[in-house]
Amino acid sequence: MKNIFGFLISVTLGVFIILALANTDAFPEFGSANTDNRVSSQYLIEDNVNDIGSGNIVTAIVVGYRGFDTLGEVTVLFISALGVAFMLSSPKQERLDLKFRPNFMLRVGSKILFGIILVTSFYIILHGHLTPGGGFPGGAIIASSVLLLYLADDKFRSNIKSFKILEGVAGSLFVIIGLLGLVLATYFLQNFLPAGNIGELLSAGIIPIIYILIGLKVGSEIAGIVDNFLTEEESA
Amino acid sequence: MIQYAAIILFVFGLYGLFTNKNVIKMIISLNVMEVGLNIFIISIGFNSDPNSIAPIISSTNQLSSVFVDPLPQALVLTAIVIGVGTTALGLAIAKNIYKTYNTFELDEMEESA
Amino acid sequence: MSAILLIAVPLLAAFLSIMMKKLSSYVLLAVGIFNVVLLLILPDGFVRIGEFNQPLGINLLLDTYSRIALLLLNSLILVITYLNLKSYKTYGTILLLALAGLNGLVLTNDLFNFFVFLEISGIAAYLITTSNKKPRSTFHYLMLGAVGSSLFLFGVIILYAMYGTLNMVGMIRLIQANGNYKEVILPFTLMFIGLGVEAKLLPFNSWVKGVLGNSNTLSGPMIASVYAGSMSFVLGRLITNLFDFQGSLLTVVTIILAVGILAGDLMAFASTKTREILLFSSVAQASIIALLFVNGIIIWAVYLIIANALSKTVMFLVINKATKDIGSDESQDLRGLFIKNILVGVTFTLATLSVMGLPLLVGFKIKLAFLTGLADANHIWLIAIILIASVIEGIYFVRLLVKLWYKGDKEINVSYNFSFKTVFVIIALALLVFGTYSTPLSYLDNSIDTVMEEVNNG
Amino acid sequence: MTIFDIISIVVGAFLLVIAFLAINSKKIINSVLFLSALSMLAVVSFVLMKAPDVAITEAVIGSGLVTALFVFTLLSINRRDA
Repeated sequence: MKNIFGFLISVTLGVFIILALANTDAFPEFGSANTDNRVSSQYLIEDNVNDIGSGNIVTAIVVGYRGFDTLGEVTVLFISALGVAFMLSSPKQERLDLKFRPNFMLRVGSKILFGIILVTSFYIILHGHLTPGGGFPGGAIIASSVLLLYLADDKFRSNIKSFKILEGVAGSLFVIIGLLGLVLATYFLQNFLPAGNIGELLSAGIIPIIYILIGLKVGSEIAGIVDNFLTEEESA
Repeated sequence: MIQYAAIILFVFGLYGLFTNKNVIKMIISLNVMEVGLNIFIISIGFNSDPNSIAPIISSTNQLSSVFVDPLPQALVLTAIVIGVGTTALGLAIAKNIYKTYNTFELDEMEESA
Repeated sequence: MSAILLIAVPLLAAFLSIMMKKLSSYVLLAVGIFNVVLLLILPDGFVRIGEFNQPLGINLLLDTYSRIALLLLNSLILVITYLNLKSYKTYGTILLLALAGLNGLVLTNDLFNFFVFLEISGIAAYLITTSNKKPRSTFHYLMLGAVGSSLFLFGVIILYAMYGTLNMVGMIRLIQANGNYKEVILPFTLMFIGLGVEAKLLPFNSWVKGVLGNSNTLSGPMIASVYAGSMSFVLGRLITNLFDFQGSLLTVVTIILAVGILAGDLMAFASTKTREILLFSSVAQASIIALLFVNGIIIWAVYLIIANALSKTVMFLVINKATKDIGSDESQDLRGLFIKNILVGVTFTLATLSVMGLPLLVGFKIKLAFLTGLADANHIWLIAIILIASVIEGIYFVRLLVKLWYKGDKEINVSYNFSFKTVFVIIALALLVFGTYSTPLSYLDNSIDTVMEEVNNG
Repeated sequence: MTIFDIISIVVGAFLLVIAFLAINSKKIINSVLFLSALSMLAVVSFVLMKAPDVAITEAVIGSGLVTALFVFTLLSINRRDA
């Protein structure tokens, strides 16, 4: 009974916010957001798009114009993975013996599926600046392929040391590319490679390189988190 | 309609966070709130006239066509992964809480100083 | 040599330090020194990131206001890390990220980037509080912090939908041009609540009691002085430039803050645990600082933040070290703490007196100045509330000092090593010197925050 | 009432119903499943609002990894009760 009452309170508060937004004429109606009086009108201008060279404008914004947000974003995931490892890990880790035993189909099927999922994730990362997708979903798909291996066989332990090093190297390479921008060109994270023409794989300067690094970093971090959740310290 | 649902989802997640006493339920309401917020961010960039398309330039759609606002999509990409970071941290702390207090209910945990 | 190095170098050090775990604390010291030196030679002005100017890309703004904030932050983190070098060796990477997050928070001029750095420094703070070994209070802090930053993001997105830009200077220009304050009340309240959680303002700071209540020599000073100081600086910049409260919102915010001052001091008065007394007094101070920013007294609020951060560092270090050695922080168990270490007692007393605002210490000069500032803006009842609060504050601090100085029944042996003592003496001397010879305080004035200048000549 | 409006009303209603169930269901495992259903509905609404990038990311992270983390936490808890 109390929950229904709570639901009504939140609905009334939500309706109050909706009405407050509705009668502020500066706030556009749902669906009538024209980009002319917004900053994104400049993202869609002909010469800006050619100057960045990335087909997918959202990727151009995420890594090109607002690359500093993405650096902050990668740091958030880095510190979460660090926190999870800090709290859950201990020197001697061994797999959680869950009541779930992978049957034969799962064990064989996952070996095949693992390759396919990995290839799709590389496809999504590499074409981040041409088609939807990019570093974040690509990295998450790599992590889900590692997760599949964990589910397929309950003694599997991925090599955590190599994930840590991959994560550290990819992160510091990202910052080093930024610093290169500062040293070679005049600003941090500036695009010092030629932008090329839109639609080609080798276009948009440092954006694909950064997205590959982000994909590897996100993949290794979430795989590390998955490993921390599926193991516990030696119960001996 | 989706924008109104998103705002109510956000407020409902907020409400769920304050009334639930179970640690995992609180993390779930936090996620509900963040899903609502993400849908709201995308909804302010949406352009409902039929020939507006996703902001990707390829051989088919050139620059002349009407585009949906690309900036909120860039923001939501970041907000989703921040949500995952906070949830993973919350769950790790929940496992620690379970190890020390052996229960998920906040009021059942004896107030150990 | 641009201001971006203040953020990029700690990040690079953090990413590299996970590969060599043992060196991370020493890397942190090197990066801290590098930041402080860099801060002394950096020019003022905007710093672009990725060759795009204001509305398209993200800019950092380094002016006297943020330079003072960064100097306070970096030097305090340097000192706290040096003092905790041996006992908290594994926290090097987390502290590096906290340093990068807080530097970014103070420097950035873009609202969404502000949200991202709010998350980074928030998560770093949750991990620092895990050193308290109390997962329940860390969880409470995590939940409230996540809710706070989501509310802040909700407010920022509504502002973006209305004005179409995420850049603070451009946003202020559009809000002034638009002129209709009724529209921005909802986003500003959401953003103020979101930041209120981190800045420990009263109705949203239920996490403070758990986190600081059982803090240690690392998490106590870090949360109570470094995070509180940076949050107050950042909240101040937003209040004076973006929010500049008017009409009904102004009265509501003033009432919340006034209640926060009184309630904070009353709760400190009522509690017997020394750490609780300190944390409630910093809650009251945070509300006073926010109140000063709301009334436009910027420079004295800045000095109050600095004086508070320094004296709270001393007080929390003294009490937390004593609690670690004795085991409980009840004021009864700490009786006669200062009998064997007179020097530490003297510096603790000076810091407490400065927070109370007694003459001969810098706290008095600041309190006198901001009370006259409030009087000019004839907020008489605000002055009354602050005076009542300082009377209550005087009572519970003196009661605490009496307990700590005079011998109790038990014999207490708490030792402070040499580096602790040097830090205490330096801070106490600074409080004394600036208290008596206070002309350098008048060199700066409200013009140190140049965001409004950028808006006008934009 | 174009097709789009009908679909968006249906999706909006579903969102609210599943959020209500996710928060108020008795057993935790049910609310985790409802949360994953909520992420899938969010993916549908992102696709409706022409945001393909975000839809892919939310699909992989929202219903994929976040649900997996919740389930692992609950599994490690049940094992200890038994």
